Amino acid sequence: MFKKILIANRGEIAVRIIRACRELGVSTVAVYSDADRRSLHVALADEAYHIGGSAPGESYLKKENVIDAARKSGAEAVHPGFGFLSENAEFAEMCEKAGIVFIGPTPEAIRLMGDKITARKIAYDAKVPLVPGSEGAVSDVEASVVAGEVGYPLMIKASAGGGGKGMRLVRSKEDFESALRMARSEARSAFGDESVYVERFVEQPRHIEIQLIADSYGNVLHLFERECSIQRRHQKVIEEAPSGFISAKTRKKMGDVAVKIAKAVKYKGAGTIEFIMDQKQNFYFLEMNTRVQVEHPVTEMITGFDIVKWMIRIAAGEKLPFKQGDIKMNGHAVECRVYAEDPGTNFMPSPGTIEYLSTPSGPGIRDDSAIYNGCEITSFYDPMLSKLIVWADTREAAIDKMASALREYIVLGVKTNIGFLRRVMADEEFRQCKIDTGYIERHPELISPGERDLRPALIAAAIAMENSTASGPQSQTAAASSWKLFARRSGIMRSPLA
Amino acid sequence: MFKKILIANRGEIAVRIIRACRELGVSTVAVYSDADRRSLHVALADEAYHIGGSAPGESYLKKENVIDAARKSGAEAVHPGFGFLSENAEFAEMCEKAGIVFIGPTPEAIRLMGDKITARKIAYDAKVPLVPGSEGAVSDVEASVVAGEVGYPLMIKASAGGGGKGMRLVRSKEDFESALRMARSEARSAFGDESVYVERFVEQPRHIEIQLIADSYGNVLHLFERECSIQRRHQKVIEEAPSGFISAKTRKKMGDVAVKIAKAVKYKGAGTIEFIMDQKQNFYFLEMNTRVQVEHPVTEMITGFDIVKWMIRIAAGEKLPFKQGDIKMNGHAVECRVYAEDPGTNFMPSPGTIEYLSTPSGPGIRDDSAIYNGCEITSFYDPMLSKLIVWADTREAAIDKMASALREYIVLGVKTNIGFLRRVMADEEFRQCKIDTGYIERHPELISPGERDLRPALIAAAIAMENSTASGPQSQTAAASSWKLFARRSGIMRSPLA
Amino acid sequence: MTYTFKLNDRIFKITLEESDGQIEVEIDGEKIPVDYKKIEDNLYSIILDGRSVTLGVFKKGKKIQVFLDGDLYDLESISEREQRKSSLAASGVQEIKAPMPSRVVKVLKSEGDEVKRDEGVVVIEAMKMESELKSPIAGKVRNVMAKEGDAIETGTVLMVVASDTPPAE
Amino acid sequence: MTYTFKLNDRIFKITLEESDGQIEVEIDGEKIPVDYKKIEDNLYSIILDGRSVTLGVFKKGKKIQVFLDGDLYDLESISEREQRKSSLAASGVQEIKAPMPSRVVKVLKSEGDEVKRDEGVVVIEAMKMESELKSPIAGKVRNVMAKEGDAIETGTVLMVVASDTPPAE
Repeated sequence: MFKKILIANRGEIAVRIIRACRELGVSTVAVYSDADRRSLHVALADEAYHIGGSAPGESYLKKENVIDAARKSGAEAVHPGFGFLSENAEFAEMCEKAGIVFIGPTPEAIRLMGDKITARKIAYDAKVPLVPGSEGAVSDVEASVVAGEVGYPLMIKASAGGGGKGMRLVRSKEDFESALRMARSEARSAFGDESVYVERFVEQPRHIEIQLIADSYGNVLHLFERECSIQRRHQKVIEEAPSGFISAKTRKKMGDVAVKIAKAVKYKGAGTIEFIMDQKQNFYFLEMNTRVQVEHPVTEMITGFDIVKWMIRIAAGEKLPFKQGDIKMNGHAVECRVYAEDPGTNFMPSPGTIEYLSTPSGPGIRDDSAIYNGCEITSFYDPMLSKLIVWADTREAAIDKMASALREYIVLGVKTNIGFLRRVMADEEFRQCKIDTGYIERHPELISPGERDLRPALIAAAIAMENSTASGPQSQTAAASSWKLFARRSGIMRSPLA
Repeated sequence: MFKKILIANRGEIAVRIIRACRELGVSTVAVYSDADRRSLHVALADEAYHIGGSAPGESYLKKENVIDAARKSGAEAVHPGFGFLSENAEFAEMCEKAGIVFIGPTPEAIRLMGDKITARKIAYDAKVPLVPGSEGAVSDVEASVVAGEVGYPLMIKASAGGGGKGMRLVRSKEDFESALRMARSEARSAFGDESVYVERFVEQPRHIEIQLIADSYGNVLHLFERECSIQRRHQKVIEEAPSGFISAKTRKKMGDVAVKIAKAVKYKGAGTIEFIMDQKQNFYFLEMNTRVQVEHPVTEMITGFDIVKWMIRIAAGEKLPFKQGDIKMNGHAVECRVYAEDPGTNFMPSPGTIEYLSTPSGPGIRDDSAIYNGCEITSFYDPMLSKLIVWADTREAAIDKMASALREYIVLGVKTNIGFLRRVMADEEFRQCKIDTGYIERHPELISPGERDLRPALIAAAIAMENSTASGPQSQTAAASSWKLFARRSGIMRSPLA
Repeated sequence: MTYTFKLNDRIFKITLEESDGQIEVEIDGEKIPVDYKKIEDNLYSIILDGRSVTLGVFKKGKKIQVFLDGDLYDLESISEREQRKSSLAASGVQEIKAPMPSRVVKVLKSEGDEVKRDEGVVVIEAMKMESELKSPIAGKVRNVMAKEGDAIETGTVLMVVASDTPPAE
Repeated sequence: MTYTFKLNDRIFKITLEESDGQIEVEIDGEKIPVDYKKIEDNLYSIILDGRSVTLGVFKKGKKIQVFLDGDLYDLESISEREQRKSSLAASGVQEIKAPMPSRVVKVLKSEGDEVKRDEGVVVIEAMKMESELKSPIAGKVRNVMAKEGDAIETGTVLMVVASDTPPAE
């Protein structure tokens, strides 16, 4: 095992990795930007080195600075976390050259899976399903042939496209010809290029992914799936393991093809194969993430397998002592990403200072975060405050637990999506697992709390005003006289205000 | 299921029960004493009622006040937690009479197991091993007969005894007669009564207990054992599940006899049979606790079984849907009780105000507590601040995780045993599971940190002094110039101070 | 003492009286006894007729953030005079400002364009996400300062919108 | 500025200098550059030559609690004069006081009894536990105020112990 590891990241994932290292008896080295001197990952690490300015490009993305810090501290390995340099093949190579172990796959594997076209080719060769359609641009004749193969509904998309221009959803054969004409014409006027391709339209798509772990000896295991269909702005908000939707048979099929892809590129370390799935459990390869994923904890909760620790062990040359059959699923885990954002204004980030923080705890509750009372959420980095993860024996119980845990979450100073998350947990469609990537857009009623009894808020505000004057009721004792008042009054507090 | 439950307790167990209720969709009613108006259980409950003065006898032990609050709030059931009224048969009866469900066993079962002599008789009838010895006082002749049966080493104890007077440890037959003479003479002069009894001396005893859960339909399951051998002042400090010491065979035997005892008294709800065990895995019945136990979380962590929720479900008339064979053990859990106490002065309680608090979190870590920044630890109640519980796949990994978690625990304002706990986690004997109830006394070197580099503490203290003057370095920026300084100096910080 | 709070477009009045160490509040003509205790500096516990409510409260000048049941409410304590003024805020001239350091991705409206209330007018990017800034009033775009690609600071005025009707007096 | 701290019986001197926004401290004649930042009000981060140390610090007047690596250190900032006085504290007359509201369970020493340093003299019970109070000095019991069964408050003097040797000057 390594003696010292540098964590080339910040925020909760840096903290997560530091904790894993400590438990393995490994010393930790943090790096930090100007904005992060007071950050928790610096406070928790054994050593800390400043690597530059607040903008990621001036620090966390500066490969040389990270390598310098590793050299200075004598770290034998670097864990890149996610984002920043985690999928940067060049950085992985620089580490190798500097004699520092990059905790992740080979630069070669990062490169292969980092290129979408190559990755699709690898998946295709491994007989992994891709969204059916034409490979690249097609003529009118080819288009109608492919359409016949793909079936309806399908999408016609401009090759040069983006932003919905030159894109047409076709629901039946009758509409195909006219839709193709319109798509070409729109593409021509929008991009000056009328080439289009044809692809099956996945209705109400779900995002389901397979967690992989592979050692350097050719052993590749999958740790079942995660469902990450609840998204806003194409970013995951709520993740679960296992999916409440797929069958054991589908699970096995997905796991098997995911392992195949990893074997095709001699993958090592932790990785994830992302799939899109329709409501009939047909699934199609999207991409591979060659790093640890934000939502890895839900997999850890249902398998008891510590993904981050195993990434480190594997990088240190250890062999996986398990076979696929040894990995068991138990219960259900849900993760909510708590963001500093305002759901009311299309989930716009809400940077600022955390003026007060109270986080949930108790049985089956895990809060992976790097925030604290008084910390600053700057606009330099991601606005994710914390990942709240719960485990319970069933999906229903896990959702109930999450709902209960969210009740203990209090954040002042920045807006958060906590209220929104609470409403999702109470929503019938979510509870029945009727979810897809359009869920949030389909449920604008969850954005705001609607009418509720605001009297406690007004009373609190009035007390705060009163307290700020000298004569206020600073800290009234729990007088026995409350008894009388309680007795005198009853049942008057039920009706919502206004 | 109940709609509303009153929690007749305070502190972390009240919070634990409130969380369980919330997850079950049950409204919660807190009760509080004068000293507890600001307590977390009041803040987290849906309703809260004041029940009297700060001393337990004026509030939490006042049966009528608790029942009044239940009536007033319309609670259908009362969860007593542990301590206070939890093993009070009369209170359970009063609840029954008031038409309120007491969440626990019948008053009858509480009474039977609450009386030591009756409990021993029940265990004896159920063929559960008792510490071998004479039942009551013996003559010289009887004594030597019993000694022959019991074997050596054995204890001669004064019937009227206490405080070690009239007590003799006998290691071999040759010493028996003279020891008996001396014990009688000591007993006579100390208590005016020379009666003695004879009992096997359990050397290096371990405290091992079996968790039970029983429904109202005669189903009794055991949830394996907990080892609670690390004690100070006869109070548990560190608990584990499973025991790192016993064999699967012993586990099964203990579980079986525990279930027998519970069946003998038609037990329902959660309960614990406590055993004393020698270093050869011989175990003897000590007593039964007819309530939830402080250390229940370690069992929850290795079984995934939520004991508190099941207590509630059982009281609501639900049937256990499991058979013994369905309950599986997985991994290892350790609990540390964090106390406000000073290990340096024989673990004397250290009441006061929590001036600052930082608690651990992350994968596999559970902190059951009711403390917060600014809360008061009064001398009215137990000085336990929190139960820190961890889970990992092996005992070794769990201890490493606990050691790592304890590093994140910071408490200012009151003295705690955190440093002591950290040293236990690092101790070789503890790590090798060479533990018994004399462990703490045997390891005075763990009490204080010994020599360490105190420079950071002195620097921090100096900065605090400087900051309290106007011109101090309030919040120095992480200047790039640090770089130069780091570069200029190296390797000078290694030697411990003085 | 009576306080007037503004929350979005709504005005609330609350009177707080203390006697015998007990607080009584009056809201909407109803008098309610309140058992109040500060748990921490920013955490209040209120017991109303047995019901226990715990709230986060952060006061900065006249602005008070209250965290109630998962949602953050931005209240503002206002005087009688401010109350009259505030009821006019929904008309008049409004500046669209950058809420944080960001980059202008797209300017959706040009000078003279009609805008509806809550219609998106500028798209900015910050923290790796695009956000749409909306017009708080219906009216016409009077000025456009934002240019696509601009790096902007908190408070930079990006656009000015004027309501169709001149502010009433 | 130079500070003198007392920790149990030991005295530490530390000099703190600030220049160019950088702190340099001198302990035991060694100068050390310190990169310091307050994380929260009571949480300090110190980086010494790359080593990151995070400490809890609570100051109340001249008493400073520092939480370092699991243990709480009670430091006291003292002046030169106090330093001289404090070196005599181990001798002289010492009062044994109740550290918290409690009950006297047992008085272990009588007037005139010899006591060793750190020998238990009174047993009290608080928070359901018995605790032994110890004599901070070796000497003779001069007065016994405590009576078994007494309910006592924080600070109640239970016993007075005088050292054998009269306080040096």
